[in-house]
Amino acid sequence: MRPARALVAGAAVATLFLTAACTTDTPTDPADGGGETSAEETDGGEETGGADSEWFVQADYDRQLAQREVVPEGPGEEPWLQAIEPEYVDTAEFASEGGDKTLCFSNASVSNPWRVTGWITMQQQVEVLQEDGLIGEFRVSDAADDDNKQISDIQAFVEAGDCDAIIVSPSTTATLTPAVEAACESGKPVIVFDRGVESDCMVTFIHPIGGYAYGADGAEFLVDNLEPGSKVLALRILPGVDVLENRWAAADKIFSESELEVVGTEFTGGDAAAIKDLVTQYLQRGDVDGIWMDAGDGAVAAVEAFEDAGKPYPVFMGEDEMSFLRKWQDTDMTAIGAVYSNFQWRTPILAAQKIWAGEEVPSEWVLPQAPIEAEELDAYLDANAEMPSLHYAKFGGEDLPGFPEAWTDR
Amino acid sequence: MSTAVATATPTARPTSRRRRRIGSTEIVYLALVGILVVAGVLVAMGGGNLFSTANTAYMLTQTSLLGFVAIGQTFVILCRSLDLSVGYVVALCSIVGATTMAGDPSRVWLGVVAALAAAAGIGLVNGLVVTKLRVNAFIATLGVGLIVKGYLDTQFKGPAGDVPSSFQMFGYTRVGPVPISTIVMLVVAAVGIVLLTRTRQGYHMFAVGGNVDVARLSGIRADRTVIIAHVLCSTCAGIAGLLIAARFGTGNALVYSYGLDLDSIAAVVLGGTLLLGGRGSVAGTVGGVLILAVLDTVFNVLDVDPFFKDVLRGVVIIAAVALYARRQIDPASSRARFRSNRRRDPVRSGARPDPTTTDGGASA
Amino acid sequence: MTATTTREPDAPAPGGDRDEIILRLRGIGKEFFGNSVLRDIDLDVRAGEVHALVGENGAGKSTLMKIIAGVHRPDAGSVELDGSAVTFASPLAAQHAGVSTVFQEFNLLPERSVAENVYLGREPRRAGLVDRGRMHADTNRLLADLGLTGLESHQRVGSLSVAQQQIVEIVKAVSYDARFISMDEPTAALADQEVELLYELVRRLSGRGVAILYVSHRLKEIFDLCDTITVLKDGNHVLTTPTAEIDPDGLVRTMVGREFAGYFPDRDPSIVPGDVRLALDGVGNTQVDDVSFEVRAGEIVALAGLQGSGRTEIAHGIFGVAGFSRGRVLVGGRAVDVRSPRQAVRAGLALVTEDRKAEGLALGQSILANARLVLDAVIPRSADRRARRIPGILSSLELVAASQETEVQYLSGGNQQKVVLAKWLVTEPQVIVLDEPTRGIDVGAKRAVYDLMRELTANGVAVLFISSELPEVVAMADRILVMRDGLLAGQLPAGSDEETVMALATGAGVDSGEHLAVDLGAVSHTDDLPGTDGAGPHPDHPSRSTGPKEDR
Amino acid sequence: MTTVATRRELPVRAPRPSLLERLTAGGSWTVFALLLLVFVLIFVMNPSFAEPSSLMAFVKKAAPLVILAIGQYFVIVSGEFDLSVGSLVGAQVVIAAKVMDGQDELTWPVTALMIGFGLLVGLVNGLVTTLLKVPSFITTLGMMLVLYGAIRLWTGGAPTGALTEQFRQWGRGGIFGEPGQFQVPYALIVVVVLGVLAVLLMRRPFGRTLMATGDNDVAASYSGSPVWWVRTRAFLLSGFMATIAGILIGGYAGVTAQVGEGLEFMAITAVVLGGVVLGGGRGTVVAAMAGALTLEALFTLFNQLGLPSTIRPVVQGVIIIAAVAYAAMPRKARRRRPAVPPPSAAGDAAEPKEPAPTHA
Repeated sequence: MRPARALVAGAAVATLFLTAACTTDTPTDPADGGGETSAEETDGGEETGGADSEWFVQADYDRQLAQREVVPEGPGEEPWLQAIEPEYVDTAEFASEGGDKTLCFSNASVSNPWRVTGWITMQQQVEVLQEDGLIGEFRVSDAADDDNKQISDIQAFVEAGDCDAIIVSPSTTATLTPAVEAACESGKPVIVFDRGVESDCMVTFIHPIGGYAYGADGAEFLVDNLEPGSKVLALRILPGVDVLENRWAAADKIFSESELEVVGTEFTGGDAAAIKDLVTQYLQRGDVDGIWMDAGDGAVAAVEAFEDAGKPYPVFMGEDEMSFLRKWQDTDMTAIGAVYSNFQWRTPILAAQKIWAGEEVPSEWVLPQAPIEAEELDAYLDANAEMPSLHYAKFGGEDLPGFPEAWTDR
Repeated sequence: MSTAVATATPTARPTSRRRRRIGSTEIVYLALVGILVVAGVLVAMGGGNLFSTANTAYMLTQTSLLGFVAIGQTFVILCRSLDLSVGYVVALCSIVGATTMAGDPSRVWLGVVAALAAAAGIGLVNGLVVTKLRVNAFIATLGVGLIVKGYLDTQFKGPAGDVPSSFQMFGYTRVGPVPISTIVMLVVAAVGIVLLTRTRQGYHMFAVGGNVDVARLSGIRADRTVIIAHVLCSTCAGIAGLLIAARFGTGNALVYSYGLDLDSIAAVVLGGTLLLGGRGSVAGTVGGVLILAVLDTVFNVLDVDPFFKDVLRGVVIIAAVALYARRQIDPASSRARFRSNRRRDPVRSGARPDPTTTDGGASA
Repeated sequence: MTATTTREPDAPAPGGDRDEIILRLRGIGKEFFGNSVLRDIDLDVRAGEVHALVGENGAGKSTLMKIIAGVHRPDAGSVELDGSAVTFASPLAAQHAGVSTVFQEFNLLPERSVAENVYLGREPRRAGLVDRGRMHADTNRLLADLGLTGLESHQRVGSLSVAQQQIVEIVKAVSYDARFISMDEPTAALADQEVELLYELVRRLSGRGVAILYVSHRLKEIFDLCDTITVLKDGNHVLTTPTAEIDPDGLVRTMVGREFAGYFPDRDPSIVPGDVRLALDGVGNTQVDDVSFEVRAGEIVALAGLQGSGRTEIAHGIFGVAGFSRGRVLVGGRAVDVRSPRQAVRAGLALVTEDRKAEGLALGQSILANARLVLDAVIPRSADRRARRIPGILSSLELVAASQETEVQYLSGGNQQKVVLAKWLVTEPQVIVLDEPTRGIDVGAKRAVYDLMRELTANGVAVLFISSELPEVVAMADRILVMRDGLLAGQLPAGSDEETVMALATGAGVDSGEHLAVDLGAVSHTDDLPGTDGAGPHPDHPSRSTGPKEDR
Repeated sequence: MTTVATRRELPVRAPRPSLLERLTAGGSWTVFALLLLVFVLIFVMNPSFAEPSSLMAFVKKAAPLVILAIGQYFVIVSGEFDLSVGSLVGAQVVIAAKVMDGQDELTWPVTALMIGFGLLVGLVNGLVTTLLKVPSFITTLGMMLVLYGAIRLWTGGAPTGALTEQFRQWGRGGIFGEPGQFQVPYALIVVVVLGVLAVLLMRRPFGRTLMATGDNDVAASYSGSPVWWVRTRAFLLSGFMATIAGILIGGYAGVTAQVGEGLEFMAITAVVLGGVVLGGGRGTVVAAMAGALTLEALFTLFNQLGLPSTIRPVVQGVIIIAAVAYAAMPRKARRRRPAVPPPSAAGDAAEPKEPAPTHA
């Protein structure tokens, strides 16, 4: 066997010589910054990230919490066009006459309801611009959560060369950086939204305030509404996704500075059955007074666990997902619907419009992100009355022509 | 699964030069060509060009990752084993590689070695559990996969490590439309072909997969062969992990969710290798991978709904294997046809060779 | 070396060291779990000698072979190779020492070529890579040396005939430069015309000075082929004699301790064939053509012929395994279109297949489960009710096992066959097709089968009896149909002699003289279970009693 | 087999083996021991788990997997695989939600529709595997992809609609007593009923034929068993059980996008944990159910231990391998199974004491 294994190894080696030899379109080394923010090894004992993990960056935390208070610039009735503390960049270089533009969009996936909702909104926005004749072709590659495929997708857009703008919704921050930078170098305007990349080469990076704010909204609500010493259970989807890790990091920080006791932090994979089972078991071992979730998926299952166990409703942090909002209304519990603004899916399209028009856009386009509080609940329920249960209240598509059919009957 | 696969037993292998029938591998490539033609036409009708540099590059890039894994998978499947842990190995190796390199170009080699070593280690464990503990490969590799997953989830939160640009070339450089990674994949494939058709080890893999008792009787260390196959399989997955690292510029634990395990098995079977071992080829596997990649590209170019892709993939895989099964039913004799899906085929497959149990039962 | 010389028993042919003793066993004894299965066995096998090892079921042949092959270690005595004592750690070690054993099961990979099989595990290499050119060249040379022109190193073993596969086995053994080869029933799987090929090979080998230990139940072969005969009985060495100094009857007496006469149950004159139960009318498919015959109630019709002459194909056609594409099949006078065994069973047919293990039994399941299988599969509704008869049937067949829950894989061949028979008897078929029902089972079980056939006819069942063993064909059948090349070659009345049958089967009796020698296989073709040889009456092991005593 | 049986009548049952023998015989006892052990540990960790209501909560959670295990058992024992159950469960829940969309009057019609769909999927799996001779591993893998994609294609990516309370009762509710207090969950009743039916079915002719087919399909077909139809029925049963599991899961936790993911591997693991041999012909349905319970109990134990959830896969993997390895450990040579699928009766019986599995 030895020869054969040697051969394999040899192949790998040979490879690398080849690699070294060839000309390359590798993006510039993202080492700077890359190293820091991307996770290094953490010691095995500490398993759930949190405030003292590499996911917590004090500065970002402080900035985001502050941004919640800032009054955003822009039209109030169109939050997807608002921007917080924008630093505008000139886009004259990309300005071009005429319509019938080719807009290319590399989507991480539509593998969860939040993305599905946003994706519909985006398509509706595109249709509007297609009506206007501004956009000719809207070319989409869906990577189905496969970073590797998304890299290829972006490369393909660059190769094709006929994209008038490239929108990227990265599936993972660190891993997409090289590809996005390659896209930037192609000279086409690149728009990144939702999750970011470790680079500022794109024209604009569109995102709501962010994970820290999201996590803090819920955590602060729990702190305010629970007696000191109350027990809080934190339900998380999965480790390793920066957006989610930031949410927990912020919450963890706030909890650790509060009187509340975090009885557990569990990863549920967003699976309702798992969530219900976990909560049920915690209830068997003792009371749980508050639930913090890093995403709304399956929130209802958690609530039901309390019902089925015959326990009083906890103070609950959910999301602006309709199923939860409706449950919230039915049970009239003390709750908050944290929001990771879904309407951000409109913004990239409109940003492209501006860029083509040569209008300046914020280099980092921070969209407002405000949780749904009890008093706003009914309003949002009415506004989304017909919407399916896995729809997100702050999807911001009410004024689009396709409303509501596009969202109701998919 | 067992019996249905066995239908293949009575087909001619390319090994018989005289009155050689067209082998599975040829079929695979014929299918590939067919698909390319159809796809090319479809894309052309859509006003595109499937064979544009961009699309070709895309297509080939898609082959590299799955290619490495599937080539490795071929070895274990040939040995009548199976590896469901490859996805986790890829993830692990992307991280091991990236963290070892830690952005320092001078540590690239170290990273490569470390990653491949880690991979080989896991392959060794797989092999030992399967052979020494006699755990069904399905469960064994599933379990080992879970263990690796647990380690990854615990130790690494998402992306880790930093790959110097010199090594990122492995992921991005292209010679014409052909990515380096694809070339490397083909090199590995070539090595695999040599291994299987020109080395004793390869011969022994066919033997162990064909009939482990015959292999033992001929002095082949069956366990060792299976273990080596698993080591090779994981090592290939390790190379895939390095490719991931090179393309991501960092390692990423979540790679294990890409479904490489089942995809690779599908590709191998698509490539005409028997799921029950004893017959198959790396060349076929590469063909299978190419077929899947072409489909991916076409779906992409034609902007097919991502979910519809899954449907089509599923259908294509089943259909293809069904076609193989068709032609693998031996027309030679009606009895063979009837017996085709038997598990122990006495004489014709030289079954039951345990020397210690020679009974008077005459074979017919 | 030619046939004539091999037939000179006492005076081995001229030529150097032909008397040199290659393998010498002295006082070999072997016990399994306290009961000895071999006692003080001496055996000398000389260069160029073909040495027959015969004995009844449980006599210890297999154990002895396995000791020689290095599978077992002797508890007592010594094995000497070329005068120096040896102990083989494994069959492989023995092979490398020049002592090869050709077991009954083929140790071949059907997917691989002849060369790859012959050199499996020791492929010639150049620069670390397998030297395929040399491997094939060597194989072809070897084949040429042995005068095997029909074979070619590139052929895929799976595409070869059974005989050719058997020969590849032997070639493989030879390729280890074997000085000593023991063969366990090498012809068991071969049709008579194929046997000649093997004879030729064996003679060439002995001609090259290879010592051959030849285990067979077919006395004809023994007398055709062997120079010396050693008889084992119940683990003891009974006799070693030059072939010329003993005749078949004497040999059978020494090994069986029983006269040949009166071995088959007599025909019961009171049974007169009734209505036609099964009629084939010009049936044919890819394998056979234009076959027409009838089987009446209470009649045993034998279907004789060489292997591959289409006998089994007829059975499979009738039973819908591989149905006929032409002609009609009538069961009980009604034309039936049987497309599957299921329909066949429904039509009142039963088929005891020739390949017990592969086609007859679910080895991992219990005796009861197997005996119920047809009922469960075809008539589930009344299965439970009708299954109540099974215990009675099993005991009437004198099946021997610890309990109904015993998995059939732990039964002897004879008892397994009884399970198969029970499985069909419980369905009360009108017509039963027996394909080689006595193959590979011991004397006692064979007798049980013969008795059963008579009993069936007494109950008005029509029996179609396929067999390669002429004595039983001649002794049991009311009529004998002979197949040749997929066609019905002719029909013979009861009591026709074997010569006539064979002549018809081989076609105009071309060199049928070869086949005239009486074949007592029917008597002595016993079931050599290693378990039987090995474990003896070990508690964990029922098949002991399938020994010679069973039919007393 | 304890005596040289020369008597004429066969005893119906083998003489009772010694306790030790029974304890160490076969794979399936391992699972019961493990199950017991895990439960004891849980009780020690958390006595409140022993309370009826806690146990019932556990049952609700475990029921779907147990039922999936039953279905998977039929397929595996017949010598096949069903990888499609996971996405079938998911599909069923989504279908239910979308079609009934919270309208009570649709509850029963939709339930019927789901069962129909489940059977249809099973039928396709079965026919493709048996008639088109596609290895079931591939068939069901393809089906898995098809279902996954088709359902999302149909619902535009995220489940829509809602389940009716009435529908959800099956997985959520129970009889006797109020929600919140002790209740006997419907899930428990469903499991018990299906379990008993499964056991009975395996004692019926169909069960025996299924078993024999998994052991040696050629012999089975020569005995008049319609192998293709026997196996297809196994897949039909699997599809049916997956549907029931879907109904229970949907009832238990409602609709989410992820529902059902990974269940196929859980189910197969459970069955194998129960000592059922991949490749067919061996194992009991009760053991398979016990395997499922053990798996669920393990997860509960992990919680009780407060085991970091990221480490759980490690423990799970180790335990599964260990359990199967133990069951595969050669006690008697004949107990051995080849380490790679499919386990054939062939191979390792090497001891001379081994009664020769006679073979042609």
